[in-house]
Amino acid sequence: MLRYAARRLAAAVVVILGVTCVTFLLLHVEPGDPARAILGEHATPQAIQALRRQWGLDASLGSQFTRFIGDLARGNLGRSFVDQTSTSSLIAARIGQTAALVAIAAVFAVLITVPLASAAAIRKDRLADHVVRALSVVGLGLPAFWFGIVMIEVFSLQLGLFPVGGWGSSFESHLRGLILPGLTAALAIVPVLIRSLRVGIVEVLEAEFVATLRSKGLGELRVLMHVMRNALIPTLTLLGVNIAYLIGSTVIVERVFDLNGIGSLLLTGISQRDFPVVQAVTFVLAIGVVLVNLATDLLVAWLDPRIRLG
Amino acid sequence: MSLTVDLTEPFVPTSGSGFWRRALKSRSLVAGTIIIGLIALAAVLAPVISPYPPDQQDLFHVLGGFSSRHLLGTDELGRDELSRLTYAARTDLKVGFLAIVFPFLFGTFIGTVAGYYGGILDTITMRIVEVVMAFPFYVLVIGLVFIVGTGVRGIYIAFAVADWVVYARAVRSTTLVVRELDYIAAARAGGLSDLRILGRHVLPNTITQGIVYAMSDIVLVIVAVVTLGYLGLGVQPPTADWGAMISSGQDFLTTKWTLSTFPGIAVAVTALGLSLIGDGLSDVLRPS
Amino acid sequence: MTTFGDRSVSRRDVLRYGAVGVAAIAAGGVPGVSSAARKTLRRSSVTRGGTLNFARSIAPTTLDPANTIIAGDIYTLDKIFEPLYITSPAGKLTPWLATGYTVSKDLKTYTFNLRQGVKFSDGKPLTPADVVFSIDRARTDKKGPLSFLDFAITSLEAKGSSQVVAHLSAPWAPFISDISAFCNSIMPANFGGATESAFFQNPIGTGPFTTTGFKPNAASITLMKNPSYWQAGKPYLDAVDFKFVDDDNQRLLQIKGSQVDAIDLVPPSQVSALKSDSSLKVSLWPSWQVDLLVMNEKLPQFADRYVRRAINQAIDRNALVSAASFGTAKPGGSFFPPSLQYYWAGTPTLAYSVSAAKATLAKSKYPNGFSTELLIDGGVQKWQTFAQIIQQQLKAIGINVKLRPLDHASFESAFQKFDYDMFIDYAINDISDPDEMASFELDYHNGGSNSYWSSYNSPPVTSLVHAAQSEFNPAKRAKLYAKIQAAVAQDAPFVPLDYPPYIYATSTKLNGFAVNPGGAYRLENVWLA
Amino acid sequence: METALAVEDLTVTVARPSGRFRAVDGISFEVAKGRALGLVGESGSGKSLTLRAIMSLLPAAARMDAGVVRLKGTELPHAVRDVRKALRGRMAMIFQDPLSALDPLQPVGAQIAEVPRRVLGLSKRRSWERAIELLRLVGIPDPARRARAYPHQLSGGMRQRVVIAIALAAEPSVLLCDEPTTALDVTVQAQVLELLEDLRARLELAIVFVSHDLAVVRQLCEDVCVMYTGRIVETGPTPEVLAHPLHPYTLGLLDAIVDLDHPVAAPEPIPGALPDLEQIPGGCSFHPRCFLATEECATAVPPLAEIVNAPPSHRSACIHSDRLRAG
Repeated sequence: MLRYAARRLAAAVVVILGVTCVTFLLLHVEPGDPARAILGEHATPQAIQALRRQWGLDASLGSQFTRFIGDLARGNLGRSFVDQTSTSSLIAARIGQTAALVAIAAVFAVLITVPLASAAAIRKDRLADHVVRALSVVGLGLPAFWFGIVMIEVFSLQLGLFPVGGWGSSFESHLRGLILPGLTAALAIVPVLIRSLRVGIVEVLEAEFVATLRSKGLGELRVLMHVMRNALIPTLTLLGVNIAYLIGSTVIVERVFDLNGIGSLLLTGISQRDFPVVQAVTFVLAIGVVLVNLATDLLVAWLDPRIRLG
Repeated sequence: MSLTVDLTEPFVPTSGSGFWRRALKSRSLVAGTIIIGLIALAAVLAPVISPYPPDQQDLFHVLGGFSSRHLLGTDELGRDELSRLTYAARTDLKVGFLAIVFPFLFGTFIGTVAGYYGGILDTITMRIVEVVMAFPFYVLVIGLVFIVGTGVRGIYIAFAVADWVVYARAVRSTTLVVRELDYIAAARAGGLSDLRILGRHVLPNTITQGIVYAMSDIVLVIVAVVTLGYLGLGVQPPTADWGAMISSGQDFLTTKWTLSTFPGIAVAVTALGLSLIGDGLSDVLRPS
Repeated sequence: MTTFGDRSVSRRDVLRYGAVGVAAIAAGGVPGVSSAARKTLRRSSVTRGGTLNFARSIAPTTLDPANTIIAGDIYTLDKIFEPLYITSPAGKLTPWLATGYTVSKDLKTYTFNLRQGVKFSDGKPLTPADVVFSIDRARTDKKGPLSFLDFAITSLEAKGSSQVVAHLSAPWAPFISDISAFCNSIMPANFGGATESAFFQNPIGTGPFTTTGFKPNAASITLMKNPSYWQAGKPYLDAVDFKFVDDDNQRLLQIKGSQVDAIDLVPPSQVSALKSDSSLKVSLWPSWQVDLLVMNEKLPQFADRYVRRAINQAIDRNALVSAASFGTAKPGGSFFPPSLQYYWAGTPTLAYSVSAAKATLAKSKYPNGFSTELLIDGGVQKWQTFAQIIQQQLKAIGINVKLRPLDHASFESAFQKFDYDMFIDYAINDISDPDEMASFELDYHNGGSNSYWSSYNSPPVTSLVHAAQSEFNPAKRAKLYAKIQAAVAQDAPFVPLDYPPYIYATSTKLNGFAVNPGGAYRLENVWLA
Repeated sequence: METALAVEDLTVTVARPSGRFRAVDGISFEVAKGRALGLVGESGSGKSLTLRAIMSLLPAAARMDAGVVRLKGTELPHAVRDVRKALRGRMAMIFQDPLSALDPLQPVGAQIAEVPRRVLGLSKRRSWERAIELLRLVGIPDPARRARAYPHQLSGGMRQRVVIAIALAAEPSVLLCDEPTTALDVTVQAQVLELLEDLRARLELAIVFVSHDLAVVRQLCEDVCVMYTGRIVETGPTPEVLAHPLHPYTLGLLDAIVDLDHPVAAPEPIPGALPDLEQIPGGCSFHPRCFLATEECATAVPPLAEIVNAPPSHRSACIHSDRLRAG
């Protein structure tokens, strides 16, 4: 396990380095440059040059990169052009909402996927299976924001069960306010998860050991417990692989539900052409993905003796 | 795209003899082809079958209901909804297909080469893939569209950068399996050049896997284009596109729900058709 | 010396147009000014306390009255700071921190009597020195976009314990109206000892509400009741929570879902749908607002008068209003809104005609048209609709328009940096005198905005604007403004698109809410049932 | 001799997109206590489905349409749930791939102990002790330590011993073996076979042993049934059948294996391939591949019948068996 963890950690470090380089380049591959983007098309060359100097964009790429890495090492993700505050403080103030949203969405995704995928797998090629598969195909083609709009219409406006948006001020209101967004974000990946997990459970069910369990004379419930434990591993792996997509979807979900997480910070940064904010949020989200992937891999390893002891 | 669909187990597709016989027997493949065929036909013939130009406004007859003049009514600018739907099919199918051309070709090529040669080339490629995959898909696409500019061009560039990694990863794992097959080993032992083996024996096998994935990928691309349209970063007005139609129709959800529902249904049906083709193809190509 | 309590004489025109507006709206079954005003008077059963949740479209970036013209800032800071006069919901100038004034015979010296017993939110009394400090600050700050309003003032002095004297360089007709502008709001002299930036983070004013720890572009801001407010027993509310939601739809959802008690900028398309909701009240308020398509004359194509005229002729404003305002607005003609004093109904505007537009364009340097960009505030549904219509209509004369939607803050900063080809925005006359709008939109050098960032600069028009400023005779002034409107209609620096009302949706629990034609609403009379 | 297991007229159909097809077509056999019966055929001949039908472990697409299974003379019920209950402690099964036959996430001891614990209702401690006893019984050295190992940590042979231990945990009288040695190395195969032989003798087990490998069957089984397209085409005492095959298919199978003791000729494959379920030829289903086939063969399904000049226990479903006898 330790050796596996060390290897996995080393790979994660390499990916984080790559992520850092890509994020840095994000600011520099721009056709034209951020200074022009901020000042507008009719700005004078002098003004642009002055702004470039102010942001250190006139230095060589190498020295800019060194400075970027140095700043990162000190936890400094840059200063917002618009708000003139540090991007790390902007992110820190909002990351809680996004993290809570992702967590709730992941829980919902599992709660929806596992029963549906199990039902489809157990009743393979029967009506339940066809219904679940058809739903997941159609679901794949429906954009997340569409789910969000429909859910606001139904659950908030018609039934009045949940707020139409916003974060609220108490823990209870946070929770209530996150249910619909969490569900929406979850539904964005549920079709994929169902399709994959169904295949996974079918494989487990068709695995010889299930026949062994039955031939042992165990009750069906007991057999199902074994199956579930085995299906948990591909579920977790899948969730880990798709967490990036889930995190990406929260950007849109935050917009639909008027949440002030770092997803909406990203969109604001983009519409205000606030490069440091865009850069910092992209970086933080990518690091988040790497860390979540690492965590799920380690969790799976811990659950699976084949990796843990292998 | 960083959504991972059923790609965990690589399979070695079979092609050649019997493909068409089995293809015709696959109900999902036939159904999917008919659905997409009809939509594509409507898209291609849009200028012929649409009763009105898609951007012709009739400002004195906005939000009109179903009528013989406007079968599906008119939108908030008095434009014919049916005409816009068919023209939007043109836009979205075109953008969907074109956006995956580069990822498909490049990803399949890179995945095949990395899987076939292995070693340092493979390691480096896979690390790059992991780095790209670390960026949440929408974050990467939104960021790239922001950098290169909104509109169709931005979408193409964003997908070119973000989407090839999925093909590369899936095709690589297939290649790892194919590489070990007896006939490939025999071909190598027989002194055939790598180029010839790759071109004649490996690629024909891996490319089918790419095609299968491409079907569900087009769905995801269309959904992404639609989502970008919702964020105002997608296809720019007045070009008709289902995403922009859904998001502008959202303003009239309570008064004229059909405005955002019809394009929504169009996306769902297209998705259904493409998924059926994808499922059918993988059944047909996967040896039983 | 003549004493004026209130210059209600010159308000008659406004009231007439206001009444027309109200009548038109009342015909549509929407509560207008009069019924709301009546409600305010019925005070017997006022409920005190509670927090008003108000979702607004634009977040404030500053609370400094002298350094903004942005709605998000103005409608926040005017709850904290107050001027000597204000404009009532009926459009009347009303004595506020002053109780009245006297004016010298040469019309160049005004003496204001300050209201007794007014205290700042820190409990300190209002003094003449505070008034002198505040207005001096507003008029001498050259960066202040509305400092031109105080152009005529040469000096201010405190007189005794309750009077302030203003000396003008020349007779200045809009003077009291200018004094009522939010930029001339009163704050403690020398910021009460604080630094300027610290003061505007924790502002102290005489208004009904206060706030602490202000941050620009926050998602929300809470205003607390000012316990020292000079109107005894007011405000009724304990607090106001402004939430800033730039997306039209999300704002609508929040009021429909009862998450807030009021929203602003209701899209016209939603008015009829919202009216069917019995828990809501939709109100349309007559405005001194005109929506403009502004063209950047720094660019050669828009410097060409034929191009601007062709664009004016190519845009069918009747169709635009029919499609986009759902019967709430009137099609644009003069750049003055009809409700504004000295609006001239007979202004010779350029009529819609595609063939005439083509003919005009043919005379320009761009006979075959050109490609250009239209900048809009992408969060507002109405602008998106307008933009798409304009895009389509200009295509008919060979002008290809690409839309450039930005979020509100970027949109504002883009056109203020002249980073645009064309943009659509609204212009509101904040005060009762039309001089503000005339100067702001036409006086390139002294209007504070280079003619609404269009760079339109016509010396004859500018001198007419200046003449109107010192003309006290209403009939003569009306003639001057008629000439101005005619000249502008022919020069066509803008396309006045429509004259919309302010549209608010409020919960039925909300009482006493009223908006003045300048777009400002006061909250000390508001209570939640 | 006491009959431990009897199967009569067992029929299994499989659902395909184009309809239901017979994969096992009315087969019957019986096994006595302490004896082993081999079920031989190519993969796809229906032999594994036969075992799974008996255990009621059929995959979702397959269904047992007819047939009676008797355990010591008692007919098993038809409902799946009831069958499983009725089988407890009486019949068990072992599988081809011991790795996939074991739950990868549980230590092997726990997987064995689960049977005494859940099925026999023993205490937790007693169950664990029983698991270790069973591991010792199947010849695993150091059983107390191995009980804590996970399947992937054991060798193939060890795993198959564990699978056998699980099967024996409920003390069954009948053991169904589905190609239990196919996935193993040759040397390990031999050890496992020895173990099975030894257990059969000690525990008086009746064994049904499915294999495509005639050599393995010859070693373990007194009797053999040869299956083709879901039917038994020949049955009889193993030495007799192998020495004097009375069905051309059996002959083909024998020709196809290399006889290491008498390497006289290269193995000769049967021409053609096992037909797909959906395209089983009419009449004797082997006739298109058969060197003896006549027109008559294509008209009717030949019954499994006693053959003149052969022992009565040796029966064949070939109308031309006399020509094999002669030749």
